[in-house]
Amino acid sequence: MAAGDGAYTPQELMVVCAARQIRDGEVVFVGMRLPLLAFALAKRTHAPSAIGLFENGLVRDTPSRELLMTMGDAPNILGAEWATRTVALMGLLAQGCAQLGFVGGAEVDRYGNLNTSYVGSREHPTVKLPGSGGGADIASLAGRLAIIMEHERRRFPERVSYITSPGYGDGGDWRAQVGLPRGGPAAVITTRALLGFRDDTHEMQLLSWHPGSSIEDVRAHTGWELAVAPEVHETPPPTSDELRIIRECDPQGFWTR
Amino acid sequence: MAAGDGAYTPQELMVVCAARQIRDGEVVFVGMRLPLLAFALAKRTHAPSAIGLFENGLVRDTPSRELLMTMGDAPNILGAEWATRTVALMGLLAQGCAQLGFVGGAEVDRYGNLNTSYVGSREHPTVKLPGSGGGADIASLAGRLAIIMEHERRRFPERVSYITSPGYGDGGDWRAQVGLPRGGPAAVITTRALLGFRDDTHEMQLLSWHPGSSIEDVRAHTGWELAVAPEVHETPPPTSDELRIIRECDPQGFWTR
Amino acid sequence: MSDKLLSMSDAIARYVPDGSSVALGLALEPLIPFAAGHEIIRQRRRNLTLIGPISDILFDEMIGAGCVSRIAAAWVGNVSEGLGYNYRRATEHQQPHAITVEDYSNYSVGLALLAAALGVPYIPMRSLLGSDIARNHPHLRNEPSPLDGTPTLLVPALQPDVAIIHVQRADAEGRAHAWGGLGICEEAALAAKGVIYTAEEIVPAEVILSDPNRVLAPAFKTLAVVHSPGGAHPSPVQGYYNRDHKAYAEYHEHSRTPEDFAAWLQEWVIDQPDRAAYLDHLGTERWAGLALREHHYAAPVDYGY
Amino acid sequence: MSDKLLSMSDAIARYVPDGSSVALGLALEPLIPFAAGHEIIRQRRRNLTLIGPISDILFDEMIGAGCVSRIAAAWVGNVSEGLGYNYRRATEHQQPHAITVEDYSNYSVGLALLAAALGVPYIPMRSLLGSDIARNHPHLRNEPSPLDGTPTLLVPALQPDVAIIHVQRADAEGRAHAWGGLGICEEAALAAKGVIYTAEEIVPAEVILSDPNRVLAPAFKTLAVVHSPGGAHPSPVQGYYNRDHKAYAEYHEHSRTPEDFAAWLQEWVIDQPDRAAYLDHLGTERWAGLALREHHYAAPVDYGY
Repeated sequence: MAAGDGAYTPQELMVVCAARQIRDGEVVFVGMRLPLLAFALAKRTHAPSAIGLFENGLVRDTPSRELLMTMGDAPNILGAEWATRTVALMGLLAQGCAQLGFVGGAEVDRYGNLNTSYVGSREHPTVKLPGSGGGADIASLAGRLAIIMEHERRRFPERVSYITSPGYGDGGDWRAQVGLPRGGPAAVITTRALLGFRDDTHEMQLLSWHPGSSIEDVRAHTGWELAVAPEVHETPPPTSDELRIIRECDPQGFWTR
Repeated sequence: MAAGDGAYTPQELMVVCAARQIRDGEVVFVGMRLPLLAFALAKRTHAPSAIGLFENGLVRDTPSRELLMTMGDAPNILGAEWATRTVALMGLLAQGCAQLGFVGGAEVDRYGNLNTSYVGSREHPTVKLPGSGGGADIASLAGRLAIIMEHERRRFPERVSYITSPGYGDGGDWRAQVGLPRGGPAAVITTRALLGFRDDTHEMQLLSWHPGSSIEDVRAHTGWELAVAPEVHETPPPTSDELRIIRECDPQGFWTR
Repeated sequence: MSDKLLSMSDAIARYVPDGSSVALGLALEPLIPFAAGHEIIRQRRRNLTLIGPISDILFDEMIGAGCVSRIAAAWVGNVSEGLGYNYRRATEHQQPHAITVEDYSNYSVGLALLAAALGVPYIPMRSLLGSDIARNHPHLRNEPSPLDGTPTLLVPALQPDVAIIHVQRADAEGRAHAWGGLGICEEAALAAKGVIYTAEEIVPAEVILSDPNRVLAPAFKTLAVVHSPGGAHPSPVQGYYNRDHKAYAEYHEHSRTPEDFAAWLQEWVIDQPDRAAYLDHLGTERWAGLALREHHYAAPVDYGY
Repeated sequence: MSDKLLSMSDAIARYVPDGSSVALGLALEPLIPFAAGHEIIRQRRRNLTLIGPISDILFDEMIGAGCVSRIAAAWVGNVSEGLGYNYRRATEHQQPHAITVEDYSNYSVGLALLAAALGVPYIPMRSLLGSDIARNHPHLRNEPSPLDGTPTLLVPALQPDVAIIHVQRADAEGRAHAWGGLGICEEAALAAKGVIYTAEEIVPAEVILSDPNRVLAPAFKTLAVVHSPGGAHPSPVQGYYNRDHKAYAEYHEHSRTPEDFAAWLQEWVIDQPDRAAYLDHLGTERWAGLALREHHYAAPVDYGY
């Protein structure tokens, strides 16, 4: 944020927050863009044994040698430890083999439900978004879900108009009621803050505001009366090691500037 | 049967009868032993475009270069046009892609039901047979079924004690009633005769007796009052070309002597 | 064995009639049969149902060209750039006309094709429970499992009329080798009534038969094989060429308005009679820039005995 | 990445406890992990459930040795010779003790493992309808399809505790290449809680990583990798050795009576501390007679970019 030696972009901080979600040895449904950089960062810092899954049917225990525009880019195939059918890969997710998954979204609500399909009504959308891809499967089936979002008020409505990827529905034990076998959002990593969910109600709550933001700023850009965790604090900034690694992975700043 | 130039074994005649079941261009679930030779014979005579399926996941449009003891023998892999998972292969059978399938059995009854599981009761079998393998799937799902049997009275009971591979149940439209999507036995090729099934009742009937046998002989070795088709006749013997090809495929007479 | 080699125009004319359901883009971002899609557009095919997992701009192009009346897919857009403008215009403003959207996720569209491939009526899954994808879908159906009463979502079998699959190499008899990220290619090839392969190379049958484990599907499912070098551009083909990221950015820029898109379509599709002309229009320098920089060969495998 | 290389005795001692459900013989006639099965017998494992499609004498050996309390399989016997005498004695005369038999067909046992691999509760099929396999089965269940009311047979997911898979080559980190006829190896590897690979060769990771499409399953499913050259004898390993047909005939002859079988077991299993000793006992001449006569290499595949 600040200029000088410690300067970093909001995206770089988000990558660091995302990497911190990955525990060593975990099998992680990676996705693209920032989570892909987070996977590379985690592998090179605290989680060297993490394994990455990709919905096109790839398993990697090393990040690709080059920055990717898509998970299907040729450098992501080379060095994969398994290149299989999407259905075989997603079956592992459905079995519960992935402890963590990342997804992005256009809108997220108070209970972590994501909309990547229809802004406005399904019949007469004001914006037709691309849809689920594998996101709804990851949200349904991963052990924990980490959501990556731009923090704007219009992207944080109290209730999304369309649930593409289920979070906690309307809270409480909704997931068990509808039959989802596990999971639910554990973290929402935004351009302003890191958020989590209360254990009981599963309502979103602010865990830490990013340097330059504040509790007030985060709440002002959230479309409901956002709860704040008792232990709320400022997000620790990236270390210089973390920044160095991120910049080695994305030297042009394609995803992080 | 007879000595001299035209001499042949019962197995050789059975191979010829089996080959005649294969129509050109058909996709055939081949199996092992005599049907495998029948497939090779048909390919080299009237059905050059027939395709062979094997339940270990193979598709072949040429017979293997060597005689096989099992479908998994290495010569059966070499030159296969597809070597896949059993489930993917059997899925094609389930879709209805195989016009014909071959199975053998220990017992077959009046309505073409096969037992390859338990002689006597399931709880206290007098003989435990190896079981279905893929036979019950082929009998359930192939377009037509050709059954290969030794013709002995004990192998032709009026009603099998255990239906491993469904034929026509107790006749009529039983297959449709139980939900089988298609198929049913079209031919029973035995050491004594070729038998078929009536279109309406689906009861087995004698179509032709093999040279050296007779209507009486066949009925004497069948465990119920066997019906006889109006057009019943003697089975045409193998031609010298057919015999030559069979003997090229099985020069030691491993399956045919 | 019959020779199934056809020109692209003959293959599309013969096997992709108006009203067909067509699965394509099945490997997700790579091996997208753009050349086939462009021929479908040139032949002015109408009322197609497009089936796929994600679609990286090809569906958007075909929607904008007016070929499509129905989409059964998990994601339609531009993977590296975001939204698909033609998809938006069709769904938001019925331009060039209205389309019906059947939303899937990647897993559920894969399972729908797998169910057809297995010859089973449906597969009961536990993904998407509670989502609006499940609630609004014309085919997905919430049912308790007869085994224990817990909720499941039944994914009915989906059988495309034809799957169009771009591969590295195929033989004239209808067998293909594909490698890299393959997505739901196999499920679609086995599920479809028939398959059209478009291939970088046509090779002797011995090449394909040398490695039967790598064959995608049996030849009796194959309708046609089309020699189409460069036929996946701008998507990548492992071992042949890389993704042309710039082309996706350009498409994004040049499809913002219907007028922009019409000009883009004229330039890149209508005015190019075939893929050779297209690659020529792309230019040798740009094409060379996508070429392999390194070879990485698979370790030898011996099928001998 | 952790090193998962273990000796056969350690792998079996650690990962195949009494009472386990064990899937093996998954490629049907080839790649049968006889060396692993013999080690299980030597370690006097008890109350195992054996899961497989057909089993070409290995299940019969293990039943005769008293390791097995339950069989979930499509076929148990001796493929080139016929019946399995130990299987008959166990089911007909409860010798050496009674076993429970859950009869499947090849398709249904494959679908049961596939359901577990897909994380779905069951797969509804139309095979076996009307059969006594369906009627007598403890798990298969006749239910009308909720889609149209037609009969289906639900095949519930079957998750083995461990799958033991013999392969041509594996690396120490737990990744394997297998080729040839593979039957239900993949379904079992993905369905099982963990996998033990026994391999003709242990190769550097680079060899396996050079061809990710040929890898059977991800390493995080792998419990152990065992170097076991000749470990599939008498079954064949494509590219390594042929089937020893004579061994199946000999086994048939020498398992007719419990006494015959006890002597056979003593000679070929109990008295051989490991596979090297077994092959030594087999004799170099007989082993050499099974060697490859011709190599047939797969056509090159380039993963470069």
